Amino acid sequence: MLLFASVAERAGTRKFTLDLAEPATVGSARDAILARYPALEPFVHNLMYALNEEYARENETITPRSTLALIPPVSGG
Amino acid sequence: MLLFASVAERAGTRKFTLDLAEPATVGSARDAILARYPALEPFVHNLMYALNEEYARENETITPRSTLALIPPVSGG
Amino acid sequence: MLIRVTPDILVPAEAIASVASSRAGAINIFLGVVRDNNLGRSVNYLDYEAYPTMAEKVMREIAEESVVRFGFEDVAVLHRTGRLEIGETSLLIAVSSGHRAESFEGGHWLVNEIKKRVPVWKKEVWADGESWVEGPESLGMQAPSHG
Amino acid sequence: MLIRVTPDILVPAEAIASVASSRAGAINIFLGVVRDNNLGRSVNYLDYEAYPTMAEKVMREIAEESVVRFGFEDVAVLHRTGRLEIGETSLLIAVSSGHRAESFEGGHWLVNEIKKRVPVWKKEVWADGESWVEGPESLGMQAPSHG
Repeated sequence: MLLFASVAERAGTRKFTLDLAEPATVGSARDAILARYPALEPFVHNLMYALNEEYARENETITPRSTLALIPPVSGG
Repeated sequence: MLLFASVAERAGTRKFTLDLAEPATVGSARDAILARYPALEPFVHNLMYALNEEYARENETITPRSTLALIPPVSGG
Repeated sequence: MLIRVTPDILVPAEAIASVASSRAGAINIFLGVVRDNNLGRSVNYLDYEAYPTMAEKVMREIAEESVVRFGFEDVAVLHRTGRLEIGETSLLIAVSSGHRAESFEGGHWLVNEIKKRVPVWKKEVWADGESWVEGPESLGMQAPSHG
Repeated sequence: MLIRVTPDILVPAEAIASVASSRAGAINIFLGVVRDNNLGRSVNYLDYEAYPTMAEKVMREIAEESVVRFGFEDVAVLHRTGRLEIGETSLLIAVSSGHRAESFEGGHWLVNEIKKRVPVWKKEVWADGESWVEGPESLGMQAPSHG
Protein backbone atom coordinates (compact mmCIF):
# COMPACT_ATOMS: atom_id res chain seq x y z
CA MET A 1 0.00 0.00 0.00
CA LEU A 2 1.26 3.50 -0.82
CA LEU A 3 0.12 6.72 0.82
CA PHE A 4 0.94 10.24 -0.36
CA ALA A 5 0.82 13.88 0.66
CA SER A 6 -1.91 14.78 3.18
CA VAL A 7 -2.92 11.14 3.64
CA ALA A 8 0.65 10.00 4.32
CA GLU A 9 1.12 12.78 6.87
CA ARG A 10 -2.12 11.96 8.66
CA ALA A 11 -1.41 8.22 8.79
CA GLY A 12 2.23 8.79 9.72
CA THR A 13 3.35 6.25 7.14
CA ARG A 14 3.96 6.13 3.39
CA LYS A 15 4.24 2.42 2.64
CA PHE A 16 3.10 -0.81 4.27
CA THR A 17 1.83 -4.28 3.38
CA LEU A 18 -1.60 -5.64 4.15
CA ASP A 19 -2.86 -9.22 4.36
CA LEU A 20 -6.32 -9.31 2.87
CA ALA A 21 -8.98 -12.01 2.90
CA GLU A 22 -9.57 -13.14 -0.67
CA PRO A 23 -11.35 -12.29 -2.83
CA ALA A 24 -10.14 -8.75 -2.15
CA THR A 25 -11.19 -5.59 -3.96
CA VAL A 26 -9.99 -2.00 -3.91
CA GLY A 27 -12.92 -1.25 -1.59
CA SER A 28 -12.17 -4.04 0.89
CA ALA A 29 -8.51 -3.02 0.97
CA ARG A 30 -9.55 0.59 1.62
CA ASP A 31 -11.70 -0.62 4.55
CA ALA A 32 -8.76 -2.61 5.95
CA ILE A 33 -6.55 0.49 5.70
CA LEU A 34 -9.14 2.58 7.56
CA ALA A 35 -9.34 -0.05 10.29
CA ARG A 36 -5.60 0.25 10.76
CA TYR A 37 -5.47 4.09 10.38
CA PRO A 38 -8.79 5.50 11.64
CA ALA A 39 -7.36 9.02 11.31
CA LEU A 40 -7.84 8.68 7.55
CA GLU A 41 -11.64 8.53 7.86
CA PRO A 42 -12.19 12.26 7.05
CA PHE A 43 -10.13 11.90 3.84
CA VAL A 44 -11.97 8.95 2.37
CA HIS A 45 -14.72 10.79 0.51
CA ASN A 46 -12.08 12.61 -1.56
CA LEU A 47 -9.78 9.70 -2.36
CA MET A 48 -9.12 8.02 -5.66
CA TYR A 49 -7.34 4.67 -5.95
CA ALA A 50 -4.52 3.44 -8.14
CA LEU A 51 -3.94 -0.26 -8.60
CA ASN A 52 -0.53 -1.07 -10.07
CA GLU A 53 -0.17 2.54 -11.22
CA GLU A 54 -3.54 2.75 -12.98
CA TYR A 55 -6.59 4.55 -11.63
CA ALA A 56 -9.01 1.84 -10.39
CA ARG A 57 -12.65 1.56 -9.28
CA GLU A 58 -13.65 0.34 -5.84
CA ASN A 59 -15.02 -2.96 -7.14
CA GLU A 60 -11.81 -3.91 -8.95
CA THR A 61 -10.20 -7.16 -7.77
CA ILE A 62 -6.84 -7.07 -5.99
CA THR A 63 -4.48 -9.98 -6.46
CA PRO A 64 -1.54 -10.84 -4.18
CA ARG A 65 1.46 -8.57 -4.57
CA SER A 66 -0.65 -5.82 -6.15
CA THR A 67 0.29 -2.26 -5.29
CA LEU A 68 -2.64 -0.13 -4.17
CA ALA A 69 -2.15 3.61 -3.72
CA LEU A 70 -4.53 6.06 -2.07
CA ILE A 71 -4.63 9.21 -4.23
CA PRO A 72 -5.78 12.44 -2.57
CA PRO A 73 -7.01 15.18 -4.93
CA VAL A 74 -4.05 16.00 -7.14
CA SER A 75 -2.58 19.50 -7.30
CA GLY A 76 0.42 19.33 -9.62
CA GLY A 77 1.37 21.86 -12.27
CA MET B 1 10.30 57.37 -49.45
CA LEU B 2 10.92 53.78 -48.35
CA LEU B 3 10.03 50.65 -50.31
CA PHE B 4 10.12 47.10 -49.00
CA ALA B 5 9.97 43.47 -50.05
CA SER B 6 8.04 42.79 -53.30
CA VAL B 7 7.55 46.51 -53.98
CA ALA B 8 11.25 47.29 -53.55
CA GLU B 9 12.20 44.45 -55.88
CA ARG B 10 9.71 45.54 -58.54
CA ALA B 11 10.78 49.19 -58.40
CA GLY B 12 14.47 48.26 -58.21
CA THR B 13 14.99 50.72 -55.37
CA ARG B 14 14.46 50.84 -51.61
CA LYS B 15 14.87 54.52 -50.77
CA PHE B 16 14.56 57.81 -52.63
CA THR B 17 13.40 61.38 -52.10
CA LEU B 18 10.50 63.03 -53.85
CA ASP B 19 9.67 66.71 -54.35
CA LEU B 20 5.95 67.15 -53.96
CA ALA B 21 3.69 70.07 -54.73
CA GLU B 22 2.17 71.32 -51.48
CA PRO B 23 -0.25 70.67 -49.94
CA ALA B 24 0.78 67.04 -50.30
CA THR B 25 -1.04 64.01 -48.92
CA VAL B 26 -0.19 60.34 -48.65
CA GLY B 27 -2.36 59.82 -51.76
CA SER B 28 -0.67 62.49 -53.86
CA ALA B 29 2.74 61.13 -52.86
CA ARG B 30 1.63 57.65 -53.84
CA ASP B 31 0.55 58.99 -57.27
CA ALA B 32 3.94 60.68 -57.70
CA ILE B 33 5.69 57.40 -56.85
CA LEU B 34 3.59 55.53 -59.41
CA ALA B 35 4.44 58.13 -62.04
CA ARG B 36 8.12 57.47 -61.39
CA TYR B 37 7.77 53.65 -61.06
CA PRO B 38 4.87 52.54 -63.27
CA ALA B 39 5.81 48.90 -62.57
CA LEU B 40 4.27 49.34 -59.12
CA GLU B 41 0.76 49.83 -60.55
CA PRO B 42 -0.35 46.18 -59.98
CA PHE B 43 0.69 46.40 -56.31
CA VAL B 44 -1.24 49.53 -55.42
CA HIS B 45 -4.56 47.99 -54.48
CA ASN B 46 -2.83 45.97 -51.74
CA LEU B 47 -0.64 48.68 -50.25
CA MET B 48 -0.81 50.32 -46.88
CA TYR B 49 1.11 53.47 -46.02
CA ALA B 50 3.25 54.48 -43.09
CA LEU B 51 4.01 58.12 -42.40
CA ASN B 52 6.90 58.63 -39.98
CA GLU B 53 6.55 55.01 -38.85
CA GLU B 54 2.81 55.14 -38.16
CA TYR B 55 0.15 53.61 -40.39
CA ALA B 56 -1.54 56.50 -42.24
CA ARG B 57 -4.65 57.10 -44.36
CA GLU B 58 -4.47 58.37 -47.93
CA ASN B 59 -5.87 61.79 -47.05
CA GLU B 60 -3.26 62.46 -44.37
CA THR B 61 -1.08 65.55 -44.96
CA ILE B 62 2.63 65.12 -45.67
CA THR B 63 4.99 67.80 -44.46
CA PRO B 64 8.54 68.36 -45.77
CA ARG B 65 11.09 65.82 -44.53
CA SER B 66 8.36 63.31 -43.69
CA THR B 67 9.19 59.67 -44.30
CA LEU B 68 6.55 57.82 -46.27
CA ALA B 69 6.80 54.04 -46.61
CA LEU B 70 4.81 51.78 -48.93
CA ILE B 71 3.78 48.71 -46.93
CA PRO B 72 2.89 45.56 -48.91
CA PRO B 73 0.74 42.98 -47.07
CA VAL B 74 2.83 41.93 -44.08
CA SER B 75 3.86 38.31 -43.54
CA GLY B 76 6.03 38.23 -40.44
CA GLY B 77 5.95 35.69 -37.67
CA MET C 1 8.55 12.16 -26.43
CA LEU C 2 10.37 13.52 -23.37
CA ILE C 3 8.48 12.65 -20.14
CA ARG C 4 10.13 13.14 -16.77
CA VAL C 5 9.43 13.58 -13.06
CA THR C 6 12.57 14.88 -11.43
CA PRO C 7 13.90 16.80 -8.42
CA ASP C 8 16.29 18.67 -10.77
CA ILE C 9 15.82 22.14 -12.24
CA LEU C 10 13.73 22.14 -15.44
CA VAL C 11 15.52 23.63 -18.44
CA PRO C 12 13.26 25.00 -21.22
CA ALA C 13 16.00 24.65 -23.85
CA GLU C 14 16.10 20.89 -23.32
CA ALA C 15 12.35 20.53 -23.85
CA ILE C 16 12.42 22.82 -26.90
CA ALA C 17 15.27 20.85 -28.48
CA SER C 18 13.44 17.60 -27.79
CA VAL C 19 10.33 18.62 -29.79
CA ALA C 20 12.17 20.21 -32.72
CA SER C 21 10.99 18.94 -36.12
CA SER C 22 11.49 20.15 -39.67
CA ARG C 23 7.70 19.86 -40.13
CA ALA C 24 6.97 22.17 -37.18
CA GLY C 25 6.06 25.80 -37.83
CA ALA C 26 5.14 26.47 -34.21
CA ILE C 27 6.51 25.51 -30.81
CA ASN C 28 4.58 26.43 -27.68
CA ILE C 29 6.22 26.20 -24.27
CA PHE C 30 4.48 26.59 -20.95
CA LEU C 31 6.13 27.05 -17.57
CA GLY C 32 4.19 26.65 -14.35
CA VAL C 33 6.06 28.89 -11.95
CA VAL C 34 5.95 29.27 -8.16
CA ARG C 35 4.11 32.52 -7.37
CA ASP C 36 4.69 34.56 -4.23
CA ASN C 37 0.99 34.51 -3.38
CA ASN C 38 -2.11 32.34 -3.69
CA LEU C 39 -5.68 33.41 -2.97
CA GLY C 40 -4.51 36.51 -1.17
CA ARG C 41 -2.01 34.74 1.05
CA SER C 42 1.76 35.25 0.87
CA VAL C 43 3.64 32.04 -0.05
CA ASN C 44 7.21 31.31 1.13
CA TYR C 45 7.82 28.21 -0.97
CA LEU C 46 6.12 25.07 -2.30
CA ASP C 47 6.91 21.44 -1.65
CA TYR C 48 5.94 19.04 -4.44
CA GLU C 49 5.45 15.33 -3.89
CA ALA C 50 4.75 12.80 -6.66
CA TYR C 51 3.98 9.16 -7.16
CA PRO C 52 6.82 9.25 -9.67
CA THR C 53 6.38 6.05 -11.67
CA MET C 54 2.63 6.50 -12.00
CA ALA C 55 2.99 10.23 -12.66
CA GLU C 56 5.27 9.55 -15.62
CA LYS C 57 2.85 6.91 -16.89
CA VAL C 58 -0.12 9.31 -16.74
CA MET C 59 1.93 12.17 -18.25
CA ARG C 60 2.83 9.90 -21.16
CA GLU C 61 -0.81 8.86 -21.66
CA ILE C 62 -1.91 12.52 -21.74
CA ALA C 63 0.94 13.45 -24.10
CA GLU C 64 0.04 10.61 -26.46
CA GLU C 65 -3.62 11.63 -26.37
CA SER C 66 -2.62 15.22 -27.24
CA VAL C 67 -0.69 14.01 -30.29
CA VAL C 68 -3.85 12.31 -31.56
CA ARG C 69 -6.18 15.21 -30.69
CA PHE C 70 -4.03 18.09 -31.94
CA GLY C 71 -1.70 16.46 -34.47
CA PHE C 72 1.45 17.50 -32.63
CA GLU C 73 4.79 16.59 -34.13
CA ASP C 74 6.17 15.96 -30.64
CA VAL C 75 5.50 16.72 -26.98
CA ALA C 76 7.62 17.11 -23.83
CA VAL C 77 6.22 17.08 -20.29
CA LEU C 78 8.46 17.53 -17.24
CA HIS C 79 7.39 17.96 -13.63
CA ARG C 80 9.70 18.86 -10.82
CA THR C 81 9.42 17.58 -7.23
CA GLY C 82 10.76 18.70 -3.86
CA ARG C 83 11.13 22.19 -2.45
CA LEU C 84 10.64 24.95 -5.04
CA GLU C 85 11.34 28.59 -4.34
CA ILE C 86 9.40 31.58 -5.71
CA GLY C 87 10.09 31.95 -9.45
CA GLU C 88 11.20 28.34 -9.97
CA THR C 89 9.51 26.18 -12.60
CA SER C 90 7.39 23.25 -11.39
CA LEU C 91 5.90 22.22 -14.74
CA LEU C 92 7.47 22.50 -18.20
CA ILE C 93 5.64 21.49 -21.34
CA ALA C 94 6.64 21.97 -24.98
CA VAL C 95 4.66 21.03 -28.07
CA SER C 96 5.58 21.33 -31.74
CA SER C 97 2.97 21.52 -34.49
CA GLY C 98 2.53 22.56 -38.08
CA HIS C 99 0.63 25.73 -37.23
CA ARG C 100 0.24 28.03 -34.25
CA ALA C 101 -3.46 27.67 -33.41
CA GLU C 102 -3.23 24.03 -32.34
CA SER C 103 0.02 24.69 -30.45
CA PHE C 104 -1.80 27.17 -28.20
CA GLU C 105 -5.06 25.25 -27.95
CA GLY C 106 -3.41 21.87 -27.43
CA GLY C 107 -0.78 23.22 -25.07
CA HIS C 108 -3.54 24.63 -22.88
CA TRP C 109 -5.46 21.34 -23.00
CA LEU C 110 -2.30 19.46 -22.01
CA VAL C 111 -1.68 21.65 -18.95
CA ASN C 112 -5.32 21.34 -17.85
CA GLU C 113 -5.26 17.54 -18.13
CA ILE C 114 -1.94 17.28 -16.30
CA LYS C 115 -3.35 19.30 -13.41
CA LYS C 116 -6.45 17.11 -13.30
CA ARG C 117 -4.95 13.64 -13.68
CA VAL C 118 -1.25 13.38 -12.76
CA PRO C 119 -0.57 12.12 -9.20
CA VAL C 120 1.43 15.09 -7.93
CA TRP C 121 0.64 17.16 -4.85
CA LYS C 122 1.85 20.50 -3.63
CA LYS C 123 2.11 21.84 -0.13
CA GLU C 124 2.05 25.61 0.32
CA VAL C 125 4.32 26.89 3.04
CA TRP C 126 3.56 30.33 4.48
CA ALA C 127 5.29 32.31 7.22
CA ASP C 128 2.81 30.98 9.79
CA GLY C 129 1.81 27.53 8.58
CA GLU C 130 1.43 25.17 5.70
CA SER C 131 -1.24 23.25 3.81
CA TRP C 132 -1.53 20.56 1.20
CA VAL C 133 -3.38 21.95 -1.78
CA GLU C 134 -6.20 19.52 -2.56
CA GLY C 135 -7.44 19.55 -6.12
CA PRO C 136 -6.18 21.45 -9.12
CA GLU C 137 -7.60 24.88 -8.22
CA SER C 138 -8.72 24.49 -4.65
CA LEU C 139 -8.00 26.59 -1.62
CA GLY C 140 -6.28 23.77 0.23
CA MET C 141 -7.15 22.91 3.80
CA GLN C 142 -6.00 26.23 5.25
CA ALA C 143 -5.04 24.55 8.52
CA PRO C 144 -2.01 26.10 10.20
CA SER C 145 0.71 23.53 10.85
CA HIS C 146 1.37 22.27 14.32
CA GLY C 147 5.09 21.89 13.62
CA MET D 1 9.42 44.86 -21.89
CA LEU D 2 11.93 43.31 -24.28
CA ILE D 3 11.19 44.32 -27.90
CA ARG D 4 13.72 43.63 -30.65
CA VAL D 5 14.11 43.20 -34.40
CA THR D 6 17.47 41.59 -35.04
CA PRO D 7 19.45 39.50 -37.54
CA ASP D 8 20.83 37.46 -34.62
CA ILE D 9 19.63 34.06 -33.40
CA LEU D 10 16.70 34.30 -30.99
CA VAL D 11 17.35 32.70 -27.60
CA PRO D 12 14.25 31.59 -25.64
CA ALA D 13 16.10 31.70 -22.30
CA GLU D 14 16.70 35.44 -22.74
CA ALA D 15 13.01 36.14 -23.34
CA ILE D 16 11.96 33.91 -20.43
CA ALA D 17 14.37 35.62 -18.05
CA SER D 18 13.15 39.03 -19.21
CA VAL D 19 9.50 38.33 -18.24
CA ALA D 20 10.23 36.63 -14.90
CA SER D 21 8.19 38.03 -12.01
CA SER D 22 7.51 36.83 -8.48
CA ARG D 23 3.80 37.47 -9.16
CA ALA D 24 3.77 35.20 -12.24
CA GLY D 25 2.39 31.68 -11.94
CA ALA D 26 2.53 31.05 -15.68
CA ILE D 27 4.91 31.83 -18.51
CA ASN D 28 3.95 31.06 -22.08
CA ILE D 29 6.54 31.08 -24.84
CA PHE D 30 5.85 30.82 -28.55
CA LEU D 31 8.39 30.14 -31.26
CA GLY D 32 7.53 30.69 -34.91
CA VAL D 33 9.82 28.24 -36.69
CA VAL D 34 10.80 27.81 -40.35
CA ARG D 35 8.97 24.74 -41.66
CA ASP D 36 10.29 22.59 -44.52
CA ASN D 37 7.03 22.96 -46.45
CA ASN D 38 4.21 25.41 -47.04
CA LEU D 39 0.94 24.66 -48.79
CA GLY D 40 2.32 21.43 -50.20
CA ARG D 41 5.49 22.96 -51.54
CA SER D 42 8.97 22.10 -50.26
CA VAL D 43 10.77 25.13 -48.80
CA ASN D 44 14.58 25.54 -48.84
CA TYR D 45 14.83 28.59 -46.61
CA LEU D 46 13.10 31.89 -45.82
CA ASP D 47 14.37 35.42 -46.14
CA TYR D 48 12.85 37.94 -43.73
CA GLU D 49 12.88 41.66 -44.35
CA ALA D 50 11.63 44.29 -41.88
CA TYR D 51 11.09 48.00 -41.58
CA PRO D 52 13.03 47.68 -38.34
CA THR D 53 12.31 50.93 -36.52
CA MET D 54 8.60 50.84 -37.33
CA ALA D 55 8.41 47.09 -36.64
CA GLU D 56 9.77 47.61 -33.13
CA LYS D 57 7.33 50.48 -32.61
CA VAL D 58 4.34 48.37 -33.66
CA MET D 59 5.57 45.36 -31.67
CA ARG D 60 5.76 47.58 -28.59
CA GLU D 61 2.24 48.94 -29.19
CA ILE D 62 0.85 45.42 -29.48
CA ALA D 63 2.77 44.26 -26.40
CA GLU D 64 1.45 47.21 -24.37
CA GLU D 65 -2.08 46.53 -25.56
CA SER D 66 -1.72 42.87 -24.49
CA VAL D 67 -0.69 43.95 -20.98
CA VAL D 68 -3.91 45.95 -20.69
CA ARG D 69 -6.12 43.26 -22.26
CA PHE D 70 -4.74 40.21 -20.47
CA GLY D 71 -3.13 41.65 -17.34
CA PHE D 72 0.31 40.31 -18.16
CA GLU D 73 3.13 40.92 -15.71
CA ASP D 74 5.53 41.38 -18.62
CA VAL D 75 5.93 40.64 -22.33
CA ALA D 76 8.85 40.01 -24.71
CA VAL D 77 8.58 40.12 -28.51
CA LEU D 78 11.57 39.42 -30.75
CA HIS D 79 11.59 39.03 -34.54
CA ARG D 80 14.54 37.86 -36.55
CA THR D 81 15.46 39.11 -40.02
CA GLY D 82 17.64 37.83 -42.86
CA ARG D 83 18.09 34.30 -44.15
CA LEU D 84 16.59 31.63 -41.85
CA GLU D 85 17.15 27.93 -42.37
CA ILE D 86 14.61 25.16 -41.67
CA GLY D 87 14.11 24.78 -37.91
CA GLU D 88 15.34 28.28 -37.03
CA THR D 89 13.15 30.63 -35.00
CA SER D 90 11.77 33.73 -36.74
CA LEU D 91 9.45 34.95 -33.97
CA LEU D 92 9.88 34.58 -30.23
CA ILE D 93 7.32 35.80 -27.74
CA ALA D 94 7.11 35.27 -23.99
CA VAL D 95 4.41 36.44 -21.60
CA SER D 96 4.15 36.11 -17.84
CA SER D 97 0.85 36.19 -15.99
CA GLY D 98 -0.76 35.25 -12.71
CA HIS D 99 -2.59 32.27 -14.13
CA ARG D 100 -2.29 29.96 -17.11
CA ALA D 101 -5.52 30.64 -19.01
CA GLU D 102 -4.65 34.23 -19.92
CA SER D 103 -1.06 33.26 -20.77
CA PHE D 104 -2.34 30.92 -23.49
CA GLU D 105 -5.19 33.13 -24.67
CA GLY D 106 -3.15 36.34 -24.63
CA GLY D 107 -0.07 34.71 -26.13
CA HIS D 108 -2.18 33.54 -29.06
CA TRP D 109 -3.72 36.99 -29.46
CA LEU D 110 -0.25 38.54 -29.43
CA VAL D 111 1.05 36.27 -32.20
CA ASN D 112 -2.06 36.89 -34.32
CA GLU D 113 -1.73 40.67 -34.00
CA ILE D 114 2.00 40.59 -34.75
CA LYS D 115 1.33 38.66 -37.93
CA LYS D 116 -1.37 41.15 -38.96
CA ARG D 117 0.26 44.46 -38.09
CA VAL D 118 4.06 44.37 -37.86
CA PRO D 119 5.89 45.51 -41.04
CA VAL D 120 7.89 42.35 -41.70
CA TRP D 121 7.87 40.31 -44.90
CA LYS D 122 9.07 36.86 -45.74
CA LYS D 123 10.24 35.44 -49.01
CA GLU D 124 9.97 31.69 -49.52
CA VAL D 125 12.81 30.16 -51.46
CA TRP D 126 12.19 26.79 -53.11
CA ALA D 127 14.47 24.61 -55.23
CA ASP D 128 12.98 26.13 -58.41
CA GLY D 129 12.00 29.67 -57.51
CA GLU D 130 11.01 32.10 -54.84
CA SER D 131 8.09 34.28 -53.81
CA TRP D 132 7.29 37.04 -51.36
CA VAL D 133 4.50 35.86 -49.09
CA GLU D 134 1.83 38.57 -49.12
CA GLY D 135 -0.42 38.69 -46.10
CA PRO D 136 -0.28 36.73 -42.87
CA GLU D 137 -1.69 33.45 -44.19
CA SER D 138 -1.69 33.89 -47.96
CA LEU D 139 -0.29 31.69 -50.65
CA GLY D 140 2.11 34.35 -51.87
CA MET D 141 2.46 35.17 -55.54
CA GLN D 142 3.69 31.73 -56.57
CA ALA D 143 5.70 33.21 -59.44
CA PRO D 144 8.92 31.35 -60.14
CA SER D 145 11.92 33.63 -59.98
CA HIS D 146 13.68 34.71 -63.12
CA GLY D 147 17.06 34.70 -61.39
